[in-house]
This record gives sequence, structure tokens and C-alpha cells, in this order.
Amino acid sequence: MSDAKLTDRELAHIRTVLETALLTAQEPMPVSTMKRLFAEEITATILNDQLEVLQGAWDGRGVELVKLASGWRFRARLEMQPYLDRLEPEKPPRYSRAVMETLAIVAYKQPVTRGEIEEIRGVTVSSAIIQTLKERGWLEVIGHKEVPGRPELLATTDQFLDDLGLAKLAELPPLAELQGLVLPQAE
Amino acid sequence: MSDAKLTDRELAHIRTVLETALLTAQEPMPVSTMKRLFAEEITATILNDQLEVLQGAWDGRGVELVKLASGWRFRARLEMQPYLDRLEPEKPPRYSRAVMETLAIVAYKQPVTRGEIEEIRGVTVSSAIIQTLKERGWLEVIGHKEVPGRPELLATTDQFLDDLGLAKLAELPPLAELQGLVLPQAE
Amino acid sequence: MNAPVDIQPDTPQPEPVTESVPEPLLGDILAHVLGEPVHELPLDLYIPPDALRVLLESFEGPLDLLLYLIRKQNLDILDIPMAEVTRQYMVYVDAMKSTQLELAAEYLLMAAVLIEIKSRLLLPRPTSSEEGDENDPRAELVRRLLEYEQIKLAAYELDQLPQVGRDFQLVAVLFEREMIVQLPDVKPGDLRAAWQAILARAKRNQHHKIATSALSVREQMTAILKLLKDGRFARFEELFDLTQRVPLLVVTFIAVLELVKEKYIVVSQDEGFAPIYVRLLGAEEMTEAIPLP
Repeated sequence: MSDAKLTDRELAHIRTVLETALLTAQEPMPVSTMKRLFAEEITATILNDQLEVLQGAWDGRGVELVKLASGWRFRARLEMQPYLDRLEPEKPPRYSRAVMETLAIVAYKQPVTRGEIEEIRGVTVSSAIIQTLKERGWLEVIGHKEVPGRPELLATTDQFLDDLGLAKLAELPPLAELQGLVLPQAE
Repeated sequence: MSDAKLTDRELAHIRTVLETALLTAQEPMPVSTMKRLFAEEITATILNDQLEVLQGAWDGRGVELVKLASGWRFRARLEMQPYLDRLEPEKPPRYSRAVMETLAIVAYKQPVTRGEIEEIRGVTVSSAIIQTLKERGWLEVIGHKEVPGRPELLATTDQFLDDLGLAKLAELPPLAELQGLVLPQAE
Repeated sequence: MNAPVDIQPDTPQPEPVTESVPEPLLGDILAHVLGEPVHELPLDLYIPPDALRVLLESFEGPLDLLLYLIRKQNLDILDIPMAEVTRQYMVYVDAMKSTQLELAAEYLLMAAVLIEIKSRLLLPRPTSSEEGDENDPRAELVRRLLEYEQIKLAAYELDQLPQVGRDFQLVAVLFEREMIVQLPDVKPGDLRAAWQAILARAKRNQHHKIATSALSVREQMTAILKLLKDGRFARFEELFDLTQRVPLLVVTFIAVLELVKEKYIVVSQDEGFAPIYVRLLGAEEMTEAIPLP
């Protein structure tokens, strides 16, 4: 096949083969690889032209043909993600016990310092835990305690209440009742 | 969405989502799974209709939408294989006759025990043969026969049908008529 | 075809049986299989000389070999001439032995079956029985051969079916899930559960003392501290939202006292009836230290 002689029919066939190869490929496919699909010598120019025609043919569909650094590949458009996500709903992540306990202590005992949290939990509270909750926008520093080291005073934020669907801290589950439940024999 | 109210535009959107989901799916997709793609309730009838429209839309292209044992899937047409083979000259090896005969016995006589396979083939069936087919995902143990030794009962899987492009066991090539084996020119 | 061969019905072991096969035939095949071409291959075996070794190795078992023989002999499988088939079968079995193929027990068993059938055919049939077919010792063998042949053909047909990966490829379009950071969901009950866990642990370690004070007081303490966060002096009255009901005002007052006690804030008044100011303890340095959002 030389450039000039390719009929529309032949070009359509080239596109069919390219499309099939790209749809079944596991990796992006460079044009040099595509050449190997054909017994005849087909120039990179022709292939590139036909790839662009193909690209246009997929306009407005859920899958697109894109040119990446390592070659061409089909991929689902981002707009399709909400639909595809429904097939495999990702399990929502959970906070570790350490994070949850820290949060609970700040919520119920605020304002507290990290040292006080550690005293209640009986173990060290890592900076990462505090950081996680600060980044979530649930904890903030509202001052420093005037003791040696001037530790940060931590409190929960309004966003914390919003995110938990509470109007005020008093709506948190009461602890008094809880203590009766778990610590009947407490000193 | 109720059946009557879907506009052409909505149906086209459903097809786009279906097409994208099927093109990106790793496994054949049953209609029950496709329903989960949509926030609205869409009936199996609508989905099946749209799948057939989609199937028609891929007519004459290098890839086809087929209905298999465990659902719908896109696959390259057989005619495309010579082109694709040029990219990947190493074909998966054919299975030995021993493997294929074992597979055939399970496919046509299932559920069977290994002893029954040996009875038909007249030779010992090695564990390696059974293992090969299990690892391929084509055979599975569906129980134990209540005879001494409680041998495993073997059957073929849906994946076996999927991988051979079949929707059900009845689509397997029919067994040759026994009489057909009698040579006509026998004395 | 049905002529009796010199097989002794009373010799159960295969070894003497194979020896009874005519010597020249045995010798020819032996020589051939070991690599030397043999010119006097029996015509009725229909085997091209150079294919013998491959052929023997390609048999899937005694049934397969038997089927091959019957096929090549162009025989009616339902009317197997036992003598001839047995004779040829034994030739193959012997050839296998000499090519050092593993002579599986199944082949020897089949040889024994063939010989047994042959020997029973030679005996007069008991006249008392009426069901002739059932008494034909070949019936069971025929049934097995037919069943095996059926499976053999089915296996071939199965192998002709297009197979994924071998004859067709699957579509594999990429779906790049955009990384949307999903944050853990926390419910008020989770906090309570967390607290419960702390209490349970505290119970085990008696030295942990968890003082509980009314949450509303703690809440007001936080509110006051937030108000004073920028380090400014606040007037005492500012701390009280007079639109609130009295209980809350009382709680707020307790919160102020608590904060003073815990040394968070300083309440000061320069002289009697002068405005009372509240500020964070150490607020002077704090204005530097904490940039406000």
C-alpha cells in the first residue's frame, strides 16, 4: 500500500483494526507498534491521520481515545466515574481507635491539652493523630495553657458539629448515663 | 424513570453508560449488575433492549458485544485475531489431548468424580490435569459423592462457558451419535 | 478374521502372551522403533514406518489404542474380531515396552481383558440363557469403546471452539478512577463508643482517673477561650449572651471560674466598679505565636 493509493474502504479497514487493537490492548500503544498489525507497510502519517479520525468518532461517548506519552489508549471519561463507582462502591475509610478516642476526649473534655488527652487515654498521642483531626477541620487550637511548655489548648470546631449533624456540643450522647452502663463498679 | 417516560435522549445516555461500563469491565456483566450503574430504577427490559441496540451499533466493527453465561461482554471478533497475533506472536499453548478429554468428560457428563473420568478414558487421570483445569477457572468442585472416600464431584464453571464464548452448556457441540461410529463399510 | 490365534486362555500374565506373537513381526518393529528403518512392516497395521514412535507416544491409553486398531482395520466396532485385534494389540504393547515408553498397567489390563473375551468366545455359550446380547463378552468393551470415542470426538470439537486469549481477545479499556479522598464518616454514637473504650481501659488501669464535669460547662469554657483567642482583653460582660436563658448564664459563669481555676484566663479589675477585663493568661506572647485564620 502506498499513501496515494489507499481507498476509503482500505482506510476504514485500517481504522477497524486500530480500534480493535487499542480496545484490547492492556497498555498504551505507540504508533510503531501499530505498524506491526499490518502485513503491508503503512506509514506513521497514515496511522496518525486515522487515529485522529477515530478520536473524532468517539466524541461524545463514555470512552475516549487519548494520546499519552507512551502511546495511544482508550479510557473511560471522568464524567463516567459516578456511574462506574456505583458498581464498586469503595468502602468508606475508618478512623483508627486512637483517632476516635482522641476526638472523643477533645469533644467531651474540651479545652484540653495533648498531655491531658494522653493522661486519659493512658498512652502517647502522636502528632499525626492531632494533625489528622486538625486537617479534617474538626479540631483547632484555641490557646495555650499557661503551664511549662505552654501546650496547645485543643477544642472542637463548628465544622465538627456540622459534620456530625449536631447543633451544639450538648447534643453529644450523654456520658453520665454511659458511665452507669460501663462502670457500675467504678470507684 | 418509568418505562413509558424515557426519552430518546435518556435512552442514548443509558447506552453510553452501559457501553462504557462494558468496555471497562474485567468480567462479563449481568444485567442485574448493570442496574446498579444508575441512581434511578431502570428495568431489566429497558436494559436488555438497549443492549440489543448497542449490539447492533457494533455490527461490522472489530469488536462485538456478546451475551455469555455470566453476562454481557465486549470481545474482539475472531477475524481480528490474525492482526492482533502480529502484536503478540506467542499464542497460549493448546491443551494436550489428556486435558481436553478430561475437560470434555466433565463438560458433557457433569457432575463426575475423577474415578468416573478414569473409567471413561481407561487411564489414570493425573492430579496435574485436574489442577490445570481448576487453575484455569474452568473446573470446580461442587460437592462430594457419598461413596467410600467421598470423592470430589467436578463440574465446569461459568467462566469455562464465558471463555469459550458460550451462554450455556446446551450450546456445546452436540455429542456424536453412537451409531455414527459404526463404520458403514464394516463387514 | 475370527480365526483363533495361538494364545493360551489359561495364561493370565501378559509376558508369555506377548512371546506367543510371531517372532519376525516382533523383531521388525523393535528394530524400527529403536531408530532403524524396517522394511517388513506388516501391511495390516497401516502405519507409516517413521510415524510409529510418535504414534505410540500419542495414544491416550489402551482404549485409544484399541480404537485406533479397529479404525485402521476398518472394522465394525460392534462386531470386533477379537482374535485379530488382540494379536495386534499385543504387538503394540510389546513395541511400547521396547521403546522404553512407560508401559502403564492399563495397557496390560486391557490386554488381559481382550484375551479373556477371546477365550470366552471360544467356549460354548451356555444354552440356558436367553438374553444373547448380555452374554456376549464383547458387549461391555464395545460400550466403553463407543463412549470413549464419543468423548474423544467431543474433546476435539471442544478444542475447535474459539477460546479466549487463543482465538479472540477481550476488550480492556482503562478506567482510571480519579482519586477522590474519601474521609471517614463519624457519628455521635462513635464518639460515645470511643469514650466507652477509654473508660473500659481506665477501669483496668485504676490509676487513670477520669474526672467528668458537665459538658455544658466545658462547652462554655471553649467558647470563652475562642472569644479570647486573639489575645485581646474582653470585658467581662461580653462573655455573657444576655439573650440566653438564666441556666446558660450560670453555666457560663461557672465556666469562667473553672477557667480561672485551671489558669487559662485572668480576670482583672483595676479598682472598684471599674470594668472587669478578661484575657488569656500569657496572651501577650500568644498574639505573636498564633496567627489567626
